[in-house]
Amino acid sequence: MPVRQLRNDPDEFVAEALRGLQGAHPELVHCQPDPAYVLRAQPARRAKVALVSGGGSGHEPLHTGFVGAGMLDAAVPGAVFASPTAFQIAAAIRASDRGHGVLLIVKNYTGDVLNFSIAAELVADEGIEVGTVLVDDDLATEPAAEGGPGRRGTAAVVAVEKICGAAAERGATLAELVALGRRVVDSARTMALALAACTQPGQDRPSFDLPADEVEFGVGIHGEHGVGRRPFALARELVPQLAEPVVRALGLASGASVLAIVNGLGATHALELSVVHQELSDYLNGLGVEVARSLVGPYVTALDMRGCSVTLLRADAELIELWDAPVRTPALTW
Amino acid sequence: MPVRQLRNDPDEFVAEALRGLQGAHPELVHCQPDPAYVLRAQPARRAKVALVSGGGSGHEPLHTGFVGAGMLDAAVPGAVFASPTAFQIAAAIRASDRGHGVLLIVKNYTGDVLNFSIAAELVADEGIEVGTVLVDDDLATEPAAEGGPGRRGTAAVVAVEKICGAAAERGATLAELVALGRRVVDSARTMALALAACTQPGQDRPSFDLPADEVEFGVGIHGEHGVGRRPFALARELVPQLAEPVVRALGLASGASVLAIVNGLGATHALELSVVHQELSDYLNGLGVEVARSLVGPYVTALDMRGCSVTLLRADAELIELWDAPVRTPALTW
Amino acid sequence: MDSVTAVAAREWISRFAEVIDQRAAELTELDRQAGDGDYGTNLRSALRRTRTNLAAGTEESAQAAFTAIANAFLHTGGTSGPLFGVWFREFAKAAHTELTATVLADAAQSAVDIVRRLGKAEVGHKTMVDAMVPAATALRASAEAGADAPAALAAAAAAAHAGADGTADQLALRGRASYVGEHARGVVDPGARTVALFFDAARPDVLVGA
Amino acid sequence: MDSVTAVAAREWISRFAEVIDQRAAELTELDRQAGDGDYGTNLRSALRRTRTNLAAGTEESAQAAFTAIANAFLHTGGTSGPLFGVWFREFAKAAHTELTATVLADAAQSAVDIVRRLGKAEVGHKTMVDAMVPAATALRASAEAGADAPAALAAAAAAAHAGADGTADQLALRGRASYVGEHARGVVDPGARTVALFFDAARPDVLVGA
Ligand SMILES: Nc1ncnc2c1ncn2[C@@H]1O[C@H](COP(=O)(O)OP(=O)(O)O)[C@@H](O)[C@H]1O
Ligand SMILES: Nc1ncnc2c1ncn2[C@@H]1O[C@H](COP(=O)(O)OP(=O)(O)O)[C@@H](O)[C@H]1O
Ligand SMILES: [Mg+2]
Ligand SMILES: [Mg+2]
Ligand SMILES: [Mg+2]
Ligand SMILES: [Mg+2]
Repeated sequence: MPVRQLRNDPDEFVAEALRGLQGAHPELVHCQPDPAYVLRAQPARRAKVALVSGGGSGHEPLHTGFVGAGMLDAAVPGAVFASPTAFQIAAAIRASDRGHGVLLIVKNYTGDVLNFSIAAELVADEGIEVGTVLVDDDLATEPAAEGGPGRRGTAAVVAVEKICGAAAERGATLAELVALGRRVVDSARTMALALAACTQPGQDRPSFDLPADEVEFGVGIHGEHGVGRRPFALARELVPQLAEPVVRALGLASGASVLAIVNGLGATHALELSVVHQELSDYLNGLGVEVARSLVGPYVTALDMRGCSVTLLRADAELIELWDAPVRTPALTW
Repeated sequence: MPVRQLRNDPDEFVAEALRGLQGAHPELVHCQPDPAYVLRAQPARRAKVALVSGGGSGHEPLHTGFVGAGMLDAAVPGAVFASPTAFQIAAAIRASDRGHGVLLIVKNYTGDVLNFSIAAELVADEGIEVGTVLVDDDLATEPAAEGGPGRRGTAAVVAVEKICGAAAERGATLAELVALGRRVVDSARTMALALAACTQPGQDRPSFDLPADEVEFGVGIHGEHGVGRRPFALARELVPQLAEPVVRALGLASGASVLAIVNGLGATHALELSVVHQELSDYLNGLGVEVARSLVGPYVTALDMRGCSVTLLRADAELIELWDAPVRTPALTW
Repeated sequence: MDSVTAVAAREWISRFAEVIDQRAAELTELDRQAGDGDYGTNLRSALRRTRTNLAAGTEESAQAAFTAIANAFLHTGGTSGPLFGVWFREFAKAAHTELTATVLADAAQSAVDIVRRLGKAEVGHKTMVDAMVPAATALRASAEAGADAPAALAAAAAAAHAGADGTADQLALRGRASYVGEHARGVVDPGARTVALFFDAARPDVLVGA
Repeated sequence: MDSVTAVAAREWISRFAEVIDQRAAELTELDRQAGDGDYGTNLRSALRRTRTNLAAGTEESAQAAFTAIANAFLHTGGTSGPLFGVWFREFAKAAHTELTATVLADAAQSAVDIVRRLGKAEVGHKTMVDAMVPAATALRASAEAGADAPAALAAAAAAAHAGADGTADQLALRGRASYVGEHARGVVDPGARTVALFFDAARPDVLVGA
């Protein structure tokens, strides 16, 4: 059966959703229609480095749901799975710069990298100082010897936005934020699997088909094929398959402490994500790795994909403190 | 293709998810394994009337995600789509009573009503004062002349838990909370539709099949058939079909003010819910009805059902103030 | 054998658990068509608990066997859990004395009365009550006609199946099936069928073979 | 007609937009198999914007027509948006003078250079570059052989199609197709095919008929 969505014209999907977001959170965000970007409803109380992120839509609440005190100053949504334009990004940078420079948080995709760097060139000509953190946490795309675009940016971007957001709020400089963001990226890796692919608005079938007894391993967040198929199995078998390469890549050993993100890819139920978190904790505890903080929920989605990603971030006192700092956005508040 | 879940034994699904919930929010909730119920990690600072709710699982974040300051004191989860037992409920009541009585918030389903009333009898014998608010907001089940179990309890329960939770925190008595809860229920109605049914853990097909060009109108939150089929259409046509009967049932006219809940039934993407909210606002504004507050997201789910419900609550200054009061739970924080 | 002995009661309940295990999918399918599709899961978990209770019990009496199944259902939740729980508990209460046809008839009557009081369902509402009432009536008639327990139970089974069959034509007025209107038409109520299968499980070979 | 006139440039671009509308689903399907399946959507939205720009433009020149399509793509986002945007912009820049075969060859060369610089893709990486490079080479060779613009463009189209066809056998090293490894094998790169369709749209009847 073709998958349907609650929407109008697919070409208006993102624009209408932005109006809905603003209507639901008028006290938190202000959505600019054309060029489209999302700002805080109230700019940060004191002038500070502004944080701007963005990318294709379809990953909500990322990034628009993370605009607000303690996190982003602006988010720039493209069409579904398509990078925003350099003009949109440049407009958002201009609107959020308070004279202390702008940190661009960019997931590593050709389109995003292209458009953010063109935008950076445009605003640099106008005298706005920009720094960039490229997020590339997805282990499934660990570059092979022959080269390629490198690891994709996935759920670790939430940690970068939260942690750099907290530091910016405390007055960190642009250079400090670039260094901090890169440290978070270096400390974080992700692995994901799908039980079912997603369907793009206006299309009548999922981006790939899976046999009933297999899962797609190493998927990204755009419905593309993963790096291989594995037998479908119980959570207690699948979760260690996600966690093990992440633990290995980060060199986590007994005594280490991590921040864990169990991320739903869109159509995964909260009960399932809780079970995944439980299996992840058991697995890590078995290795002597402590889960210092957890974030469990659909934070970086791939439309209606079924499945989850597991992100681990090697934690230390500074990162935990910044993670715990207050945040007030449509999708993350504490 | 059979629908799979990330889980282990279906019989352990809820118990394992509770462990995961506690692991993800150790500072907020404490999950008791057997009999299973969820308490606040820190009991309310001052003794107050305790709020206890519960029901079948599969609706997460309801109710377990709403345990915390400003909302519930305890939640009692049954198996998926099955009421908890009277013994579980009685144990949760005992654990949360602070000598000021316990408010039971019960969705109107035979099993829940049965088990909560048996539990109330059990603890009454022990001298615990209990009051009950029965939530029956679902217009699709508006009783016909010949009788029946009455309207189902659906997303309005979130408003009852939030608003009574805030009042309890301010020291309202049990009698006052019962009256307040009933007032919220009387002021709220809901209508839902599904684009695709859900699949129960361990089963290999959805609870009903829909032709590609129809939606199931008037569904509840247990995957049961709705009250009829309607043509699939754009959001701007479907949303007024949901809102119109709610507006009529509440007698909303120009000048009225409402709290709107746009609830995702499980597998509905955030972009879609934003579009639904936008269409709902447009429709209500067209009638001269003001949307004073909104809650948009998957709050009362039906496993992986695709679709949404629209709840309107006639708002006044008191209800809005209680709605705005601080809350700190795994799924709702402001 | 005139009455149901301790061993026979245990066999009867074990046989019931076996039958339900075999037919859980079919009963769930009925609940899927006119309910929420968890009936088989609820039932299997109650019967798993019943087996555990039976195994744990030290006392060998008909009362202990019925108490094991009653408590198992009371610990199950859902709608059917507490209702079957209180229903079986009436049989447990009655089993302090020998389970003759007359004692079974009395127990079935007080059992269906408490189910009706709690669930507010009457015959024709398409629930378990549609099998419980005719079963109680058949037990009473058999007892009054001087039948022994196995014969009375066989009559109860036949009456309960007929009652369950009759639910197919009904529109539901209680339980989740009442939400789906005409979709419930043609679907036998799984709770009613379960009642019939329970009396079925008291087949003479089970009772006598014990 | 030796060079591409203002009217012809406009016809060429309109014809390209038409062809893409007809083939959007097919191009999307290629992106679905080896990418994220939004290519047709991105492209159609760029071409809708192109039509709007063309309609809004008052000036009737080849430069205006190419600027219309360049700006439309730059306002599209995605990966293909900015890359096609900068690519078309080189043709727009060149079109301040008459679009002879030599001028077109120069423009195609600087256009592919900027795409390679921004996207860091080379021939063989399974991207639009695999069609852009042979098209530029063919234009150059035709110009040097003294061909007129329509003939040179026809040669470019043939070379671009051959380049696009060749991407089918490749594993991708750039773009989202590089994430899916062997799944991309056998799938023609939609960006490369689009380049070929663009030169195709400069069919003699389009250029001359104008
Ligand atoms: N009010 C009622 N009185 C008696 N039996 C009922 C009532 N409502 C439902 N039932 C019985 O309960 C059965 C369904 O049980 P179950 O699936 O456990 O309940 P739930 O609807 O909570 O999922 C029905 O087949 C019917 O026989
Ligand atoms: N690094 C690159 N350099 C040149 N072209 C590229 C590059 N990466 C991708 N492409 C082209 O972009 C096309 C895909 O465009 P589009 O679907 O808009 O991008 P996205 O991958 O952002 O969804 C590919 O078919 C390919 O021709
Ligand atoms: Mg894309
Ligand atoms: Mg149920
Ligand atoms: Mg049921
Ligand atoms: Mg694409």
